[in-house]
Amino acid sequence: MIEYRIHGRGGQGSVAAAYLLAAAAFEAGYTCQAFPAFGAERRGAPVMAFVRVDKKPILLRSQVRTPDYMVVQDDTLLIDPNLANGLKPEGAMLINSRKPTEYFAERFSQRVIAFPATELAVAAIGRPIPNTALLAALLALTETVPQSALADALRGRFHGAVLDKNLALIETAAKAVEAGAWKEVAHA
Amino acid sequence: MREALEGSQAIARAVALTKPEVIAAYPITPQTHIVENLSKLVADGKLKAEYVSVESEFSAASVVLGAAAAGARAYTASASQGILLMSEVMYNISGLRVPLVMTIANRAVGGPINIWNDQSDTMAVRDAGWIQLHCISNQEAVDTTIQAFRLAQETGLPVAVNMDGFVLTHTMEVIDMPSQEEVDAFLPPFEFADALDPERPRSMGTLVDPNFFPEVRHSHHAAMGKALARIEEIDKAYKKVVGRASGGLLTVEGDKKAKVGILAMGSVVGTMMAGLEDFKDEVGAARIIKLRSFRPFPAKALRAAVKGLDKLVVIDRAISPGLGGVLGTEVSAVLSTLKNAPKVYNYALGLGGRDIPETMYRDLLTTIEDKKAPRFAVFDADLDKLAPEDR
Amino acid sequence: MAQDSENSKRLTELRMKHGRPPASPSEPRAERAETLREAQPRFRGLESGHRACQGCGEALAARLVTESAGPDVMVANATGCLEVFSTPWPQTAWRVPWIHSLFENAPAVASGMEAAMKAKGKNTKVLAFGGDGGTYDIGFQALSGMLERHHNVLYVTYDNEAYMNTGIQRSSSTPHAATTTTSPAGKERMGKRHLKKDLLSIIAAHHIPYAASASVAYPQDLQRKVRYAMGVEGPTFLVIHSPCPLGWRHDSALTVEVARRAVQCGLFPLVELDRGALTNIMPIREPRPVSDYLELQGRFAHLFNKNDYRAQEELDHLQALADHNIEIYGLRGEGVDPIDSTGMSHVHRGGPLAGRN
Amino acid sequence: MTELTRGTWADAGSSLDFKTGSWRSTQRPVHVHSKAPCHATCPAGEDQQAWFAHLQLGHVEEAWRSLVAANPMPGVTGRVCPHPCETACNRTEVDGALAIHNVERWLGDEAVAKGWDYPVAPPADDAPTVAIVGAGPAGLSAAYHCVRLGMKAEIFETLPEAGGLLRMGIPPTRLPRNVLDAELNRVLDLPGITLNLRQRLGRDMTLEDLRERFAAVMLSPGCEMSKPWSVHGAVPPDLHEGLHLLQEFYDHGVLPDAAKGDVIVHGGGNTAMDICRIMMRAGAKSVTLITASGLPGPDTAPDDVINVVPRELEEALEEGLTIIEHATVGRLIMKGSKIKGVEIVSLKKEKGPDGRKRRVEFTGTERVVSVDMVVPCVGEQVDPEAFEGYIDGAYFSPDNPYGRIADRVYALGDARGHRGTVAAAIGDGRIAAEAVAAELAGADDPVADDRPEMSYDGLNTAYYAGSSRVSVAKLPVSERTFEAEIEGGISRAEALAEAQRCLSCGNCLACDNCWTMCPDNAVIKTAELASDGSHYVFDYDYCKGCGLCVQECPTGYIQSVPETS
Repeated sequence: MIEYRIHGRGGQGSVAAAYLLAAAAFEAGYTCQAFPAFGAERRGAPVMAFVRVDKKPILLRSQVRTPDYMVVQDDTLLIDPNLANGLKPEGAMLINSRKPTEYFAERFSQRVIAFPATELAVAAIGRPIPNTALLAALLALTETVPQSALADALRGRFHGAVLDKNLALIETAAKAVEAGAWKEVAHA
Repeated sequence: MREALEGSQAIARAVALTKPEVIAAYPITPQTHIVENLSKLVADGKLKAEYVSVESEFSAASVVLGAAAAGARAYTASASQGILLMSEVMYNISGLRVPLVMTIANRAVGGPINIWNDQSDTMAVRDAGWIQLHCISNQEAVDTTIQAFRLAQETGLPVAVNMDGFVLTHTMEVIDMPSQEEVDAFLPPFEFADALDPERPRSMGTLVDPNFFPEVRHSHHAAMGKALARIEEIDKAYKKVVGRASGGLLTVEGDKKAKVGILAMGSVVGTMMAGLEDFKDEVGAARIIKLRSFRPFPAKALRAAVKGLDKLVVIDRAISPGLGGVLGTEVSAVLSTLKNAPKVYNYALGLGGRDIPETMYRDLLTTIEDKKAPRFAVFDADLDKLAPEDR
Repeated sequence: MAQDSENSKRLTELRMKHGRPPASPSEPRAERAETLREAQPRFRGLESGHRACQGCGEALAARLVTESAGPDVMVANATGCLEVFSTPWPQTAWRVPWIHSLFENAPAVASGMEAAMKAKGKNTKVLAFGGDGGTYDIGFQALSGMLERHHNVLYVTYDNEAYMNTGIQRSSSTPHAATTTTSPAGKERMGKRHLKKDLLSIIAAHHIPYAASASVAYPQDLQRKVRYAMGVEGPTFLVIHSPCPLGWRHDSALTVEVARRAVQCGLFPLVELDRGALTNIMPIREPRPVSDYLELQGRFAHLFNKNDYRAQEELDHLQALADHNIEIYGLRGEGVDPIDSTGMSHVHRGGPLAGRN
Repeated sequence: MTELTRGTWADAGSSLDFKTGSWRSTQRPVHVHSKAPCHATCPAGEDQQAWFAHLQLGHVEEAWRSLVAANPMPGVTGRVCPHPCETACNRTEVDGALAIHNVERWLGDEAVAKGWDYPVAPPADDAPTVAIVGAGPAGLSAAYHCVRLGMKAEIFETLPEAGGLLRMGIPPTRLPRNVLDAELNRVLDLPGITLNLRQRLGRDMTLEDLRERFAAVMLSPGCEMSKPWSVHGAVPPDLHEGLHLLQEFYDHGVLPDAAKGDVIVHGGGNTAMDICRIMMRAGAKSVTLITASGLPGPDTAPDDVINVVPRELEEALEEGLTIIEHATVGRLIMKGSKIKGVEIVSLKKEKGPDGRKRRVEFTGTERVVSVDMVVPCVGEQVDPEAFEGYIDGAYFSPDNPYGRIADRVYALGDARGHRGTVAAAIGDGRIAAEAVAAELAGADDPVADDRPEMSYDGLNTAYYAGSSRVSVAKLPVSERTFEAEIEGGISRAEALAEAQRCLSCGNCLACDNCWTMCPDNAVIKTAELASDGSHYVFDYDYCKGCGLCVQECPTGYIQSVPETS
């Protein structure tokens, strides 16, 4: 089972990202589970969402405490020193940031990649919503779930121009990272 | 067809498959996604039903009461405070023997206000005379919802389908949605023999005096007793058509020969089963009793299920302050007639949405190894957070 | 069109089944009735044998309403005297499909019934009944919701101005200065301190198609309003002044007389509002002093204590309230009018047609 | 044991199993057909309320048939009757009494005009025959009712024409002779009635003959003889007594010369009123009526009011008659055999020590007026000749309401004394005929109708629309003659409209109030089964005795009575 934890701020689409990731995994033939850390938070507040991907039915219902992967949609969240608590030692973290990877790498023993998803999103869809770009990058890095599954998941959620722009965005984003770089981190 | 769906969305689609004629609901977290999805289905013309946007849960329950009494298949959903606001009507619905279905997206009851999952709401209406079924997954919730409609009309009793708020309602997972053809084959059109009808103008909800009230209550109780068999039969019938059952009254999972058992309702059962997988080597495998039917309470089946157990942990997601866990107390009462009844440890977990990690399996089993283990505790409460005089 | 003829066929069948006279000469007559009761030339919505007190205004009003509305209706009834006296199990006095659920939810239950009829494509009209307690007070929210959602329901409130079922406690409909068991007169109080809630104005503010007040003293007017409301698609509301001999403390024979005086003095104006706008009133030919109305009732007896200066004050206050009603609704008649508060009572040999359609 | 229903529903109308009539502890409503005041006071025994009920439904002929069940001559009584029915009418308190006599008159005229048949069958050939002495209103009524009751009647009349007082005592201005003849002849034409004119009892046959020849004998000779009049024993030699003066005038159209001067009429009945008006019209200088009674007014006790048809009094006053009330003639002032003046003295009827009223003259109130003529009109009496053994004093004095004075012998009408109206005579005829029928059948005497009268307080007037009494045209004083009828008629529309004003006192109006307002649905509407003539029956199984129907019955027909058990 692979466990993911997505951090973001209300309005950035963290829950949507979790659902998309789960849906992509489902498209790729996995079982999946995605849910938010349910809160009463409003737009702008820190939020979390969780994803589990496995080949057999997922029984566990707790929050993801020891993720294999973390996605941080907003680098300002890293002001919280405990944000990455529980990330497996062999785990990896994808951070949405214009800063270079090096800027974060020294703070964590796990692997970290900084990725300017917001810029890509603004360029592609005209809105600063980084979630699909981050997912594409994550999938490219892990290669557990193919990009086509994410595209299918997107097709289940969006249509028209929004879909087209997002499809273009994930293609760009996937190419912007090193494919299979985190392949060995975890297996479903 | 297998799909990755959010629980609420799946429930809305399952409800739509039953072709309800009247839906009435008042929004409350975490039930909202269900009714939003249903509203959308109606708005999109995918569901031909009267969707009544009421001004309170009280009216939601009243509307579905009226609708079912008038002969329509009716559905509502609520949670928490909404259930308590409905409670007066809930007693009425069952007392009038009006068949309808409600989803309870289980949530704690304030105050203090808390929007997260536990089962205090459904426990607060345990005596309301409804059939109350619990689901451990969204798949079970979908299947149980569809079964509930048939159960309601065959027993003449209202059915509440419980699913943990957020933990199930807001969770996307893979669900095998039955097809319309399957549901049509399983579920006959709604029929309520006692419905209001100008052709045969009966009066429902008459004043019953002490001369008859005990008989009325007895008959209600007896109907609940008879419903036990119906719950199992309908689960089997569903399996026959759809190929999947939801666990009848209760099912026994894990190590069926184990001397230690864990009994629970709802999604926590899944976590316990995951814990079993992960920690069986460490603390041993337990027998896990997944209780699906809380009302009617399957006493006989439960006595059979605990046979051979020395110890039984009953996980409660609600407490009755001043007594202990609700489910635990009931289980103890039911097992008290057994000669070699297991020792019951009743632990409340995850009140107000506190996350229940899979390590809890280990912690529970470890705790009861101690002879001095408490028979009841709010297990995951950190008493250090309390002032000494409040511990 | 096919639907229409289906419905009218069904209505005819129902009428025949329930012994109601045909609506027009072209309709067939009911089959021969077996008993005199069955042969009555009106629909009996509320049958004999109910347990209402002698001279119950509410029983009379409910009988008149169901007579005019039935038989193709179904009723949701709030808890209250009406429900208790009509349906002590295993008996019921109703001859219309009827359901009682709770005190405060009749409008919501009716909403559900109406939604069911809509879903099933049936034309059966849904009625909801409540007393003033169930309507002005505890069921008010549900009522407002029902009106706002525009359900095709006729809501009838039988206003006897207190919680009679539980033993005459004051409600928000209890008139100013009336004694009840929870607004007794005493050294410090002259009965209820507050005013009767102007429910009709609140109802009118929902801009529903039709809202009206009626009185058991004017059965023809009452039944006309019921028939009118029955013909309206959408929510309609009727408040019926229904004296309670027990609670108002008047002779059981005086129920209609008391109600008549309430109208004729202006304390209970009979008005009709379409979409919130006043469209009709029953003019008062010669307004009577409120004391004519009050003196018949024990609940106002303390207002006739000559040794209490407050008594005259309260009488004057009630007179001012009546005068206010007369002014704001323009109730004062302009001479003789066959449908004013005097003319509406008039009978002639062979009777009014009350109750026949 | 009832089988418990799931959800405890109950079947429609099952409350009928619960008989709430057992709650009725003290009072129950009943239908009480009280007498309407008009009916109660009608000397002829008409039930005006009953025939107005027919008119309210537009059933004119039925109304007439109902009327003539008591009074065969409504055209006559509608003109001559002082209509105590209108005085008693409860509508007086609302907006004026019903114009009963006008409608009655219209009905009578309508029947003549339309030729409606009286509701009688020809008597059998062997039916008993009753001898009737006198063809005045009493005799005619008796004959009619004999036929109505299956008997035959043979009338013996002294005069060459039938009609009696109607012809001889009532001026044509009040009762046109064509109207009288039309109605009277219709009665006389009925099969079974034989009229013998110019037959005088005592001259042409004896009472004993009649008793022998006929099944029964009815004596209605009227009062032909003026009562003796004098003032303390003094009688003017050229005395003209009122009734004969009238008859002279009707027969020959002349009055004595003295009638051109100042005339005093002494008396207080309709005859006095008629002679006053005729003399005024004939050119008297002045006519003054001296009467011991009072004029109608708020301070006048009912039994003190002058006993004349109210409208006649009204018309007489219009025409200029002077009336001195509460007075009598105390002394005649003569110059030789001519009367020159009278002394008038005030008096009052006071209750004496024995409880009976007597006249008390007040000394010191005397005043003298000069006159040319004094006409006494103090009443008439029976000519006792031919009735020897049957009469003691001025009148027949039967000791029973039927007028029976001997075995199969009855006395009717004016001959029974000062009860004095045509309607009373007609009533006597009916009652006597019924008594004869019973007597001949060997049955008990008919039982008198002793139902109570419905008072105004017993009505609920909220249910009656206001509507003023029909106004009837009257001949202006200047146009009045000896012949032309003074009071005009009313139209069909007016008659029917007036009928709508009837309050139906004491009888069911079929208004549906009880049926509409019973909270317990315990009033059943059924014209067929309501044997009391109403349209409703009480279902005492469910009536709780609240009294609402009693209160809201407009006519007082529903009353509350104590529970018997």
